[in-house]
Amino acid sequence: MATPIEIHKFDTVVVGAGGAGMRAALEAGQRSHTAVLTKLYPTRSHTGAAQGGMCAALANVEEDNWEWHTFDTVKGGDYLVDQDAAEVMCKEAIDAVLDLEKMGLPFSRTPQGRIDQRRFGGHTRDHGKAAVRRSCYAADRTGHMILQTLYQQCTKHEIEFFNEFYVLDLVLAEGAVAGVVAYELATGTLHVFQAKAVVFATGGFGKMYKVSSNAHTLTGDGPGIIWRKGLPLEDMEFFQFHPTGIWKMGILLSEAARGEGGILRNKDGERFMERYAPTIKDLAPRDMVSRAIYTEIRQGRGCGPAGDHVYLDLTHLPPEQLDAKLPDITEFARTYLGIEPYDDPIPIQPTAHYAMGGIPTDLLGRVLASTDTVVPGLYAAGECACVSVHGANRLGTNSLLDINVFGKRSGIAAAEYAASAPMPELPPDPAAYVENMLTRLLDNAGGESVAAIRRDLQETMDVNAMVYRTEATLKQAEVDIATLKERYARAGVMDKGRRYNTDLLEAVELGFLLDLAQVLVIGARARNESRGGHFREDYPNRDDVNFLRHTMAYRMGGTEPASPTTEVRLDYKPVTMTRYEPTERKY
Amino acid sequence: MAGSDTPRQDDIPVDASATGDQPAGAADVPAVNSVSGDEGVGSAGPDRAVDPTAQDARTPAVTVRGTAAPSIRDVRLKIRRFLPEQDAEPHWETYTVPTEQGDRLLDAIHWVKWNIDGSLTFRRSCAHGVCGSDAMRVNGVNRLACKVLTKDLGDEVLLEPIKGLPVLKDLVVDMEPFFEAYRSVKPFLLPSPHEPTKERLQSAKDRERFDDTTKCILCAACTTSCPVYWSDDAYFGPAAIVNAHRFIFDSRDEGGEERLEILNTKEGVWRCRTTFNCTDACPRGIEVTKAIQEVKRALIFRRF
Amino acid sequence: MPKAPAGTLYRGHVGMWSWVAHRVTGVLVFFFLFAHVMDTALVRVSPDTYDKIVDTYKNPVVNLLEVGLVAAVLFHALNGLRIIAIDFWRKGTRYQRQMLYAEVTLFVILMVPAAFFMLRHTFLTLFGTA
Amino acid sequence: MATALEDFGSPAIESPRARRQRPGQRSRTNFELYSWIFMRLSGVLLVVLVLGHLLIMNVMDGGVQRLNFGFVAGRWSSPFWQTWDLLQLWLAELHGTNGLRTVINDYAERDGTRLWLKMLLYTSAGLVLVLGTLVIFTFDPNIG
Ligand SMILES: Cc1cc2nc3c(=O)[nH]c(=O)nc-3n(C[C@H](O)[C@H](O)[C@H](O)COP(=O)(O)OP(=O)(O)OC[C@H]3O[C@@H](n4cnc5c(N)ncnc54)[C@H](O)[C@@H]3O)c2cc1C
Ligand code: HEM
Ligand code: SF4
Ligand code: F3S
Ligand code: FES
Repeated sequence: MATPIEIHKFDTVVVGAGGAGMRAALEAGQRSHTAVLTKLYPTRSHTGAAQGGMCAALANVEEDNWEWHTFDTVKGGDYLVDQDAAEVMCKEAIDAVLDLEKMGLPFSRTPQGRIDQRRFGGHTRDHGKAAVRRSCYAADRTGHMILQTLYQQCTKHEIEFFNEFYVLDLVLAEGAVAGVVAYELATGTLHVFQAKAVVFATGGFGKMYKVSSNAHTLTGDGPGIIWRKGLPLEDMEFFQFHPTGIWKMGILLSEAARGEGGILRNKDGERFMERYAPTIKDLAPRDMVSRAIYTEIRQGRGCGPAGDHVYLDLTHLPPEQLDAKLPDITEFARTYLGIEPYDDPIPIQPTAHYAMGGIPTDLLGRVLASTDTVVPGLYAAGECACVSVHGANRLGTNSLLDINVFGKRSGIAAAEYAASAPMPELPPDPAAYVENMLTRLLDNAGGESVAAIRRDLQETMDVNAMVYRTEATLKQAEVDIATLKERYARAGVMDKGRRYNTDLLEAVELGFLLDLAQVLVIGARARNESRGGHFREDYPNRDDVNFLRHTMAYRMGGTEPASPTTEVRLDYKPVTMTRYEPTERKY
Repeated sequence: MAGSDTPRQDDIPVDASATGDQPAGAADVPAVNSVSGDEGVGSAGPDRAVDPTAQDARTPAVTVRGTAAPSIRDVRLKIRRFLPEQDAEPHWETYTVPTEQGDRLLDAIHWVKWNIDGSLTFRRSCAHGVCGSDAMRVNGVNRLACKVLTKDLGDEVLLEPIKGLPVLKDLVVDMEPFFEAYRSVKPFLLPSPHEPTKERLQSAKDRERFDDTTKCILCAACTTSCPVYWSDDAYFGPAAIVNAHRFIFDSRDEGGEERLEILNTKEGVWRCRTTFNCTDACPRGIEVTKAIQEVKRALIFRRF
Repeated sequence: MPKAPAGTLYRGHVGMWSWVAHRVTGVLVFFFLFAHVMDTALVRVSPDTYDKIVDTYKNPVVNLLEVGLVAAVLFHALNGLRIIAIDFWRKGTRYQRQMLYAEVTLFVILMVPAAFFMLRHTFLTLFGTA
Repeated sequence: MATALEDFGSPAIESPRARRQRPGQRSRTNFELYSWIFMRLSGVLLVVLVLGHLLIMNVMDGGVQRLNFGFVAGRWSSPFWQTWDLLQLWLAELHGTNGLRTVINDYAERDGTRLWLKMLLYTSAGLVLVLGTLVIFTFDPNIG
């Protein structure tokens, strides 16, 4: 297709305007000529959906320190966490929160006027003695406030945004960054952004699952692009399933609900978490609670006619507390279920929530080309990246922290790199790959429907690669994905227009999801152990001898989007240990 | 708070048919003949609606309301379509969509896109009312498609783009004028130069003062429901004022005076005619008109 | 450029319609005021011209219009007071609907006797026995 | 960013109305504020003046039926009624004019139209005020 192509030149290009992207842009924008490309208006990013809070050992309400926070993070991540990264994050957490306050974030306050803090799953005092109040919050809209505050600051600093620009490819020249290729939704024009440094901050990919707390737009574009470039992805098999999604819909009811005293109950009204985590009960880490819920359901103690969910009970909490601390999630229950949480328990089930894995980076956000080399000029931060501070299971509130700490770090690092590097030459025809991909989808008359393939993908992922996995189910998922990829090769779009062709973009996004689903499933099949969010019924125990290491997946062959011939080669990377030796994870 | 005090969104007019066609270009002084029937004060919003299982407040916990087996019902979506590359003018198109008990309107629209016509275009992301992508006119009033359940709508549902911004394609409008108004009220903290090393203190009461307006998700439902904005887009519009309010009443901010000056102009707060469409439209339940009035009063009394 | 599409009316709630009515009545009354000052100015010209004009007011059709005028002014006045209450009373925005319902009730209560007195003469001359 | 939609030669729906420029921070006056307050103040006074006027003139004692030159002559011989009517005239006319100014600002899209309508409005307001004041003050009950 004779697409008009426009060329732009910037020092730094940030891809994505969620929390991580804007935090990076704020730093990069004040140091270098920076553009932010985002497929959504910045305030539509899914960071805005985060509810519960952002952890930092401020010790505003009770004794706390960053070392305890580090320990909790490492233990919560089932010891797959790179401990140097966790230390950095937990140490810088305090400034990250104070930075946000200085930017104007309206935190909820203590009676003394300081930033208030509350309990959250897995966060404890003195290495697991008791739950600690560590999560800084703004009612149950912490993510919304972070997103808005960062956008406000970007407005103040006149950061240059390119809204509704879909980045679809990364341009590399001689192994280093040369820019990105973006598709402008409003016109259908392709744009090449020539740049010295690129920061990916495109968020997660929870839309490969059906029951998911993720937005429709969370389709893993960043990791998908990286993958197609032949760069590795790390720990993709670790995906977090949040225990309390609204039954069937997946809409999240924050852990803050349990932090405020909410209780999970089975059909007999029993507080079943007492059996699984006697010390911190309902505030155990997410992977444990999700498994506990499914165990209850499987053993016939689920609620409802089909026995396929359990209850989140808030009825014993005073209505004033719900109104003050959890206004949004009580409203979700009212709006989407017609339930009054003052009087009735809310039906919930685990929901696909967070990708622990993603684009491997070092502590500065530099993207790894292999276990020990980096791609010059390429950075990643936020949910699309894997530093790895979350290991096998992310603790609640550590992601909002992650995006702030590593968003900032990567923004600074990228701009500093850009300051010293020369402007790279663009290779000939930099947009050719994207042009081919789009032309194929527009011209394809193969008759396969994108929506149907996506639905089938989500179906198989929910059934075969969710909370409980076995060799057999993962094998099944792998076969299904292979078939879906073949169908995808014949998939076309109905809308042939140029402007606002969201039909076309949904097809492209599905391609990314298929690629990433394959990596996830293959990584999970090879990991014959249970650790954090990855639970294998056929290998129910953690195996530190063979698997205390990060998975690094590389693409072999099949350069086409979601090519059926792509093979995945797995390699492993050691976990960085500094202070803590792996022990059994009990709560 | 969520009980009787806070105004909740009223029910969307259930029947689409009563809405009369408006002559093109007519001044927006609508004839007073299609006032929707239901004006129950503080009515409880969608959750009050027809759900046979929702009647008894003391239902035992095991059969929670709203979780009854899915019921299938056909809904006709009458959508105002406009494909810029094909159509000279917008036209109405009707699609019949099977829906289940808990379906959102957004699910029904997706169903059309995914099963009937992929060219149907709209914005959406979060699907649960927190990102502000999918404001549209539903049976004549602004709503987020992901925050209305089809069971609360009639058998025919009218869908149009929000009013007052240029339509680019189907339900997609140009948001640039909206964000431009937002930017022009300096929507960011202008702190005092003497920053403490730790956090600034703010009493819970001071924090509460501007809580309502921090909830804004910039969905534009309010601004595009405002009769003044329809006829004059130089008016800043309620959303911009809400975001100015959020800082004017923040005890940590020093730029209140500056923002008040900006809003003290011909196109500022004085333009608001207290029609309350914005308050009725806001999906976050923000008392928009109240915020605007507080800004007006602040201008008059210059104390906050 | 294609024409702007024929859309539908915005189905705003009572707040919007009361504003529409306020504006319409305000404009109507303004035009009446213009006419009224003009006709009253005739008293400067000559008593006869004035009386002649005023006499034309004394027929049933104008009498009805007059009721309309009083209704318009009354509604505008009451709603104006409601707007002022919304402006200056802190809880005004929250109770705007209740105030509107009260206003409409008061309007009816006042308009019925007013219309009765104003139309009595017309009734009497048209059908009357007196 | 300006997106060059025109490049594709396909139509976009015309803007719902001509884009207007926001004057920015040009006018640092309190004119709109004072006019807003004036609307409320005059409104409150008008409730008494206009409703009183209507009550007396249109409702009580047969209303318009008893109106004639003599009636008017009788009324304006009293300074009380003179003041009343003068106040009412000025407040109502200024209130109404200011109200109509808003209405014109809302609906007249082109600057030219706006200017013309407002000229017309202010001229008519001037006329009414001058004429009305003249009538009330220079009224001569004896010309008949
Ligand atoms: C419902 C929910 C609740 C949560 N609650 C919490 C919590 O309480 N505490 C906590 O710590 N964490 C929480 N999380 C996790 C956390 O919110 C997210 O992991 C985090 O916000 C991700 O931020 P991000 O900046 O990486 O990505 P996002 O905010 O998702 O932003 C992604 C950005 O990338 C852009 N983008 C994507 N693809 C492209 C492309 N191809 N081209 C251009 N731009 C692109 C998008 O436009 C968007 O701007 C929650 C998550 C969910 C879903
Ligand atoms: C009788 C007592 C009256 C009261 C209490 C009153 C009150 C008000 C108020 C408060 C407003 C401002 C509305 C707003 O800002 O949204 C207003 C507007 C207006 N008034 Fe009056 N008014 C009265 C009489 C009159 C009269 C006699 C006239 C005609 C000359 C008039 C004409 C108007 C007009 C044209 C507007 C503008 C309407 C608009 O912008 O929508 N009013 N009135
Ligand atoms: S005030 Fe409400 S309606 Fe207006 S933009 Fe904000 S959230 Fe949307
Ligand atoms: S709709 Fe408009 S007129 Fe005022 S009350 Fe809201 S801004
Ligand atoms: S899709 Fe996010 S608000 Fe509706």
